[in-house]
Amino acid sequence: MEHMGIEPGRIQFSWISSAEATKFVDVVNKVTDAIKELGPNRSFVKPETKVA
Amino acid sequence: MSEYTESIREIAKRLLETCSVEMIIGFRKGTVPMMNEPHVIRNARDTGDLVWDSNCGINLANYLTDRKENIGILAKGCDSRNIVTHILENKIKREQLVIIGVPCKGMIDKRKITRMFNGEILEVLEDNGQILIRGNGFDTRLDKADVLQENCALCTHRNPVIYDELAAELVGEQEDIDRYEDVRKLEAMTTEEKWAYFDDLLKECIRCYACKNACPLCYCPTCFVDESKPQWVGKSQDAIDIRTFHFLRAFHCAGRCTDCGACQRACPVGINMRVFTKKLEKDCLDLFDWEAGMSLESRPPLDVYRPDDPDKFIK
Amino acid sequence: MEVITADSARDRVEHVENPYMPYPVRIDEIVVETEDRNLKTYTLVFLNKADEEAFTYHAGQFAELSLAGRGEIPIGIASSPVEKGFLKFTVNKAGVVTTHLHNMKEGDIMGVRGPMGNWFPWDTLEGKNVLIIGGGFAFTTLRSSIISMLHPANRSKFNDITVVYGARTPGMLLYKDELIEWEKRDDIDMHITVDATDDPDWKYNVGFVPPVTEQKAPQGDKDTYAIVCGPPIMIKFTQPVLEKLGYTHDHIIMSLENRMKCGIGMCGRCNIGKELVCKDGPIFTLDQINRTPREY
Amino acid sequence: MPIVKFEKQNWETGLNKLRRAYRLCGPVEDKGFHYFKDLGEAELPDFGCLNTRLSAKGIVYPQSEDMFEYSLDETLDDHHVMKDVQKDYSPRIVLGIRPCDAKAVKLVKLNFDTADYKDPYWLRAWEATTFVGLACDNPCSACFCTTAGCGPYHEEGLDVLLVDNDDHYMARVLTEKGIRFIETAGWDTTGVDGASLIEERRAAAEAKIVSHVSTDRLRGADTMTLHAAGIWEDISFSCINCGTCTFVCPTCWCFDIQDEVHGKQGKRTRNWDSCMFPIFTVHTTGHNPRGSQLQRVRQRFMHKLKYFVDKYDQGIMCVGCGRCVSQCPVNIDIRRVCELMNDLPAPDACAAQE
Repeated sequence: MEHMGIEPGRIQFSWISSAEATKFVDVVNKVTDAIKELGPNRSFVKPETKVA
Repeated sequence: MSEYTESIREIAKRLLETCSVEMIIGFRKGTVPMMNEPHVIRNARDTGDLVWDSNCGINLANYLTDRKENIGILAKGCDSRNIVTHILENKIKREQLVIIGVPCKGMIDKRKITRMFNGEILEVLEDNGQILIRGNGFDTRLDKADVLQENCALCTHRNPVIYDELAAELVGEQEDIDRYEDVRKLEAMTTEEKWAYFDDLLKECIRCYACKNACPLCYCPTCFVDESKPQWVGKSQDAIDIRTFHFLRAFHCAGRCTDCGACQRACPVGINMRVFTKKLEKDCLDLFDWEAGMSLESRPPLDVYRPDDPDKFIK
Repeated sequence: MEVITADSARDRVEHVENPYMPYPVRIDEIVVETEDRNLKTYTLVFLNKADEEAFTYHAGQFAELSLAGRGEIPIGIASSPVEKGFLKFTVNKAGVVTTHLHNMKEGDIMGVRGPMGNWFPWDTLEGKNVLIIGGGFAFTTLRSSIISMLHPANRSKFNDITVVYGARTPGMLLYKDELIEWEKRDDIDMHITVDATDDPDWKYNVGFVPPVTEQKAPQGDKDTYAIVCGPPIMIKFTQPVLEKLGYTHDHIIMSLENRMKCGIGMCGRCNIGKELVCKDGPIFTLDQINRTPREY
Repeated sequence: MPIVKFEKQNWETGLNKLRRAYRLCGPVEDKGFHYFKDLGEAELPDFGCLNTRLSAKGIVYPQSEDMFEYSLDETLDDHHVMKDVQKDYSPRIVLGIRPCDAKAVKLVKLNFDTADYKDPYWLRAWEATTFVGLACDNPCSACFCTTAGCGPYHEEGLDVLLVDNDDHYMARVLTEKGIRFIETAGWDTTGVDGASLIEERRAAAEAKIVSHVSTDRLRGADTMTLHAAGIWEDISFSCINCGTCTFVCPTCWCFDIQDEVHGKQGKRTRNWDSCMFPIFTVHTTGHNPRGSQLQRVRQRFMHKLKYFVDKYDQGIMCVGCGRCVSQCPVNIDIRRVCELMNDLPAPDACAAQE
């Protein structure tokens, strides 16, 4: 995604076991904060199809 | 490479006559310059139709998917790597195949040559590393090395990695090749530059899907672009939909692509969609020291877990 | 017999305006037809009176049901031209559009585009015996046909009318109330059948459509026509039965289905040979089908 | 039909006058290939190209086209009701369309303009367009127009045929639209007796065509015999099921209709479709009448070379432009297929009588 021109940080991966509830909450908070900081994605969106 | 033809015909004839295979998948001479047609031979008396030259760029592994017959198949380096991937992914069984290895000296780039001349090209022949081109108002010779397909010029696996027969002596592999100069150039761009680059790259796409259909990796019974329940991607000529198709397709080739160039070669409007797959290919090499289809013994990086995985999130 | 093509459609309504524009309609009533709840009958009422007048149709035709945001689906018209003020469609829940339709409720707005295709050859059938064979949910345009034929203004145009209609179980039969009503009449010979049932009160036939046809249907002759609509497996085994009974292939009339989009012969996907199922069909004689590649 | 002559040096001035009354469109080079594009201010069509990569069909029939728009917002009175989309059907000129592409437009019209139904989008775009053709003096080796019912100087479907003659153009004006084109451009035209010159040039161009197809026996051939013939495995083996041949073809017209919703706003669009795609004919049940590659390849060639021939009696559904021949990624060649179909022996008399 970043390779084709999406800002870094929009995609994040994590490995969380079903037993790791605290880690899950922690990661979700971190990711949402990071994305909020980036603001809305402006390039890779399709508000309306553009054709003839 | 045209001297391979005789040897290929002989091997094919023998395999069919001894009933070692039911069919041979190879090429027959094309009807336009710089094109050959993938072709199947079922009878020993037809083996004279088989040809081999620098216009056999289609990846023949594409024609193996889910076949039930015993098959003799011609395989360049890249074809053989895709055959390995096909076997690993259970799309064909090794026992069904007699692989006729064809050590490859590279395929010529039809589009590049066409663009070099103003008039129409009428005939292209080869002679000892040289390409003879005759057309409306010109008659010239080029060094084959100068008109190779991009991926062939950068190829480091010209010899088949797996074979039962050989159509010729193995060739020397190209050394000191910098395979990823183009990818590094892209990596160095800013986010906005990257976005603009791909916008321009894809603007001619007509969604004929020749790239995915020429690709031996794209064998899903229903591609995600065709799926309607749910529908993943819009079907119009919208630029975002086109981009979604191309980059998702590339993802599906991660760790599997051999850079055989079939996609780029097939594209009717000349898009180099290899810039998507090459990035993934480079990452697989950098991160996992992995090149696709090199051996039947090792599993691809996306279906193994290693404690020394370079990505920290997975630990 | 008259070749059934759209060319012989004398009184077709010509949409010079925009044949892709659906008429807006309101869902007036939804009836669950079968015990598996996969078949519902929709009664649709036109929002504009003028559209209703423009929509003149014949039994055997179909229309495109249009759901804004989902797409369109070609469905046989189950109501009869003699029933005024509404259209009826019985829809099987199968794909994207029909699944969404099954989630809609009375009062919702949708669209209807049509009528489309040719119809059963009513001119040819006049003065003849008509055998109607239906299976499963392919009984919709047959309902339309029966209602039309039984209408007081039309009944005298036909000789004997025989109907063989079967479903897997009693609960899977469409239009049960009407079936029972027709069963009681003496101007139509009804043979309802189910593949199997454990209902001790079931007083009709048990057995597949082909053998029931063999026992109950009239002999074929030049004055007797068979109309057959049903799943491919039923058609496959009914055809030899009809041949045995003496029906020639130009006296066996069938309605075909193929994937369609435009419904007006332009989008190019529903062809069998040079015939377009949507426009030159969907009604063909077996004789016509025999001369066409079987790509349906 | 009048033939006029005007100097090439006045070409650009004329086009600038035309721009005030028309939208102009013509072949433009992009990354090594030519495409028909709307011409920008002062942009000139490039008449140096042999032919465009894609045919001119997209001018009248865009690959993606909006049909209707609607709202799903139930607070609005007309929610879920389809509404026409505003489109630009103002007069437009296509400059430099080749005679093959123009004839193809005429063939496609048979599909969109019928006695029963008229396709409003196609017809209105077609009516708005003036086709200014450029005669083809350097046909490609893959062209076989002369035996496909067309030719390098063919006039069907054109309003004007331009012939490039050194420092000037000869223009054969064919229709009312063509007259308006010449008048609006305001070129200093002299009526000339160029018929013999054009005739000479036509003969010279036709003599350059090296590819041919034989179609004489297609009409009389039996559909079921052709369909069941043994030739199809050989023809279809290499096909990869892409849509290149159908998308580059000037006469292929199949389309798909799609709904797309963004928030509460929806659109119904149509897109080119291809009989080469497996999902083209798949039923909701999963059954596919043309599920195999062989069946799909057969459908494409049977449609062009047999079904169309029988349905319209206007020859084959092909103008011999050669695009599918030169652009098929695996070199399936319609010229070869046409020969195979045409040469197929008729069923023997006994079988035919059956």
